[in-house]
Amino acid sequence: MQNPYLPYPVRIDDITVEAEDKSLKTFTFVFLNEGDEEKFAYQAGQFAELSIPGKGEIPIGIASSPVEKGFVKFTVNRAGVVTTHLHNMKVGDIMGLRGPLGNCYPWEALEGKNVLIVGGGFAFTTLRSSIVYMLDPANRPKFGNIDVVYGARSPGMLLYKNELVEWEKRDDINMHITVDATSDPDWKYNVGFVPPITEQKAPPGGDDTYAIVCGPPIMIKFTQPVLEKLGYAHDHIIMSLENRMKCGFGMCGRCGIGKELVCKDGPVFTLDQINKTPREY
Amino acid sequence: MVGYTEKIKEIASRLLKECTVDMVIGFRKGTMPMMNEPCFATTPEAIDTLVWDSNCGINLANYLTNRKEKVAVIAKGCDSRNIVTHIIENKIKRDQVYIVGVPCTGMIDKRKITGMVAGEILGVSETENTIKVQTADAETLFDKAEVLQQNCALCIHRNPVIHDEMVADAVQEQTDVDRYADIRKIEEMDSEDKWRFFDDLLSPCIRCYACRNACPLCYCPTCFVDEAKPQWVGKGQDPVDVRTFHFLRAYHCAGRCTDCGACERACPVGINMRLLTRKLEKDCQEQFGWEAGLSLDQRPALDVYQANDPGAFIK
Amino acid sequence: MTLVKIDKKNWAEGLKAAADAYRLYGPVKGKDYHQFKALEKGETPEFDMVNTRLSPKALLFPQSEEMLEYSLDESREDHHIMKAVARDNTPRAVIGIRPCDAKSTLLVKLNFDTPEVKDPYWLGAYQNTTFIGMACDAPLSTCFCTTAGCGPYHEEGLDMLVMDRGDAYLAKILTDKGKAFADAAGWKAAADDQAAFESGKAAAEARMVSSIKTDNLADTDLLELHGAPFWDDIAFACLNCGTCTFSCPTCWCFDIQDEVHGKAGVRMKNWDSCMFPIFTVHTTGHNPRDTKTQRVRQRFMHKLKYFVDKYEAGIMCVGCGRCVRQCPVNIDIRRVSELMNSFKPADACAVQG
Amino acid sequence: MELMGIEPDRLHFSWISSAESTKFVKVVKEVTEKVKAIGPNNHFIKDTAKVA
Repeated sequence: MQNPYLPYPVRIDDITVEAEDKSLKTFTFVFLNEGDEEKFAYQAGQFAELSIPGKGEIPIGIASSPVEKGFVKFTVNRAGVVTTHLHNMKVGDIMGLRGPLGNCYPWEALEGKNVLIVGGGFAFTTLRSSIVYMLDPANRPKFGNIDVVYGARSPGMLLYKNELVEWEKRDDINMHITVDATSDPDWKYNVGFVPPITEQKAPPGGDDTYAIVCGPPIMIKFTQPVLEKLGYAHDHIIMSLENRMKCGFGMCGRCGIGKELVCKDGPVFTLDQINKTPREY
Repeated sequence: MVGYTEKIKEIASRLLKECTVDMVIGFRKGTMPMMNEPCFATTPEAIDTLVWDSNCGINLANYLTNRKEKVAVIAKGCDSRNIVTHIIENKIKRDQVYIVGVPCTGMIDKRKITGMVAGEILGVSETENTIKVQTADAETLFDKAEVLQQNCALCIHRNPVIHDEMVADAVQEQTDVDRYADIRKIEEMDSEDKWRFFDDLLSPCIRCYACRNACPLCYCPTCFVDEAKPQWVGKGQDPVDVRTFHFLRAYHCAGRCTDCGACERACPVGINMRLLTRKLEKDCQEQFGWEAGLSLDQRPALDVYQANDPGAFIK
Repeated sequence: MTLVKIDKKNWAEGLKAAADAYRLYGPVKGKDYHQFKALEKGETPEFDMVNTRLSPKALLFPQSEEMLEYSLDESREDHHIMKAVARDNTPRAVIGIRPCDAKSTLLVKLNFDTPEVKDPYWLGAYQNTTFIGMACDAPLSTCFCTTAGCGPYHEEGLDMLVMDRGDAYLAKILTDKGKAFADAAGWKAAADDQAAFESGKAAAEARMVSSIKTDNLADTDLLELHGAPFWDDIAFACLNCGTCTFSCPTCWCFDIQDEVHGKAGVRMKNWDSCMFPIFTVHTTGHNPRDTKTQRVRQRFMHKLKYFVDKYEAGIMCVGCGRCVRQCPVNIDIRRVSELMNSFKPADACAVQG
Repeated sequence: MELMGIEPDRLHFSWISSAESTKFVKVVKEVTEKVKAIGPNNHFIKDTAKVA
């Protein structure tokens, strides 16, 4: 019987500071044991438990993409006991990784469709995973237009800046990068909150267009009416939820929203599904 | 206390009708013998369910804090002392709470009675001084004095110390009560025996925290056992962690505890944690002449410095 | 299915023989109540009880259980690498579990033994355990098993059901595991007294005085029930202690914690409770179930609605009555169930407007 | 602490000004002597985890 509580041992291979205030770091892990990477086969939208012996575990969305091999990446905000400790760890340190957990974005349903991605702040991680997955030459033909609205508080708080620049240059993805405010005179992208930028730039909804929304609660709250206005039906709005989690596979009981468990039945739900649950997240 | 129920309903109904308060907090009849359930009443129907008898042991001061409405509360002597403590500690304003005082002749000890009769107790009724217990095969009559909760048997403040209105005339206070015979016994033990005594006392604990949550003093937004940054106490069942919880909780209540007995009453496994809180109560009384919750004008003993505070232990 | 008769004189002896092959557990009276524990050599379970104070769920799901261990000593090759803690997987038997508690293991199994993931700790313990049930001839006034998908002679979850016939026990062997235990105990005297079970069952069921109704729960709209007007009234008295959830045989929620002693660490599973605010609080401080009412509602909705909808296996309650008897403020699941089952969403609208 | 079963000689209170170096030395000496006399307190040590 496989022990779902037992993490794969991993080594920290690289640490990148993502945000100007150093609150966000991206950790690249490599598996210590041969074969574990194959067992950790995941899809964009899933998460994993970063497991630090002596400290505990923390559920984090997987930022790397299934099409990237040899490593897995997570971008972690420094907040609680485990993440603070993780931020103090060094390249070469050993820890654990448990997963992949939860469901993924509905890639089968998305095939042949236009995809609008709306992201804010450091919730962009699994969205990055998704974009890299869709832009992979083997996958790109499977999707229609790809639009990305991504906002952060300031230019320095945007994640994956080099990649954003690369994506800007491509013609098979429409990037709409925005910041809440900036004093940088050379800033050449949008200024404004995500919801109004979405309203201005996003394509209209319809049967063939899905929106994936991931961000802080306040952004979600104000983006939802915008998407409705643009004609996105509730079953075409896909969201990723968060709740306090421990086990990550549906047993410990805390992340329940009605009969759904965010860790196992989610974290990805359509707005239509969410509307049928008590809003306890 | 027979007859209090009608009086309480009358008062509650008047207070709501005259809009003196928005809500009355009291007890309704429980679904089991010797159990009443704390409840609130805002409607005539709810007022009609209010009761008072010797099974109202839960401390209603626990239900007063963090409310917006103006509330009336039915308060025994101990409840009233905890309300005083709440007011001193700024948990509630005096003018937000209307205190309906209940002169109390004590609450009965459910566990003790259960242990004294054979078979399941199906019904319990009472008069002023007697308790009648019914099982499937027998009916037993007890003197109420015999079956009081220990804290009630030892109580020397049966009448509310603060009130806006009384349900009945004051009852006679008990005098010549030796409150600390059992504590002295523990004090006389040697260190090893003391350690073993408390290991044994606390061994059934399941850390459900009923004692803490039933306690009106335990209102910290995050209890030290729940803190993660830093984590003070282990969360497992190790006896050291269990002991740390109980002793630290007792210390947090030192000089504030009114010995209302809610902790012991609430405990599902029957631990008498009052052996801890009463030691501290005894110390406060002996060293500082302090009893908690008697006056709105004095801060608790461990909250003030006086030049004559005992200092012999400092070398 | 076989019936065997066990003379009470041979009971202790049989258990002693079985103890060679099984680790035995049973109810034993402590200071003032019965509790399940490992039986010492020669110790017999005590049946002069109605039921144990706490449920026997801890036999499969200990309140604190070490799962993984590791070393933080960097001079060791395997530092920071987690390993499963070794466990004693030899067979064991629980003697004298009540049918309600046995049934509860099947409800808990739905959580720990799923098609996708299996909890090796719970499932390992479950698979190694033989459940010898003791029929319940004197239910309490707070027991309502017969209307909670269970009963005083209920057989689900048991390997053997034993009933007391005065000077002898009559045992019904229900599974191969039960048969193996009877063999190990040397209980072979075949009996042909099926009627005794039938009449014992009928008599015990007739003694049940409490009941609940659950027939409308599945059909009531989840969100309407969640928004029902009675939750504040139900929750008012609640202290948010863990007594109900910790004494409940079907409550399975747990926490995972690390503990380090020097350089050696363990990761363990501890009981947790939906009654506790920190059960759900986010690192940001946001708590999706921040109020007492929300938490009390979660407990009852989980037991009587979410579980019903999710597994279609009835309610997540076996009617043992422990929470009713032990709640310090007398919140009674029978009353809550009545309110929930008789709830008509239309009522709410009428009240509101 | 005493009630819990911690030996009285394990816990000392003293008021020493930063100028009273001799008193400090004296008190520390006294405390260590007394604690050494009682020997180690093992009550608060949790069983270490089973990792060797």
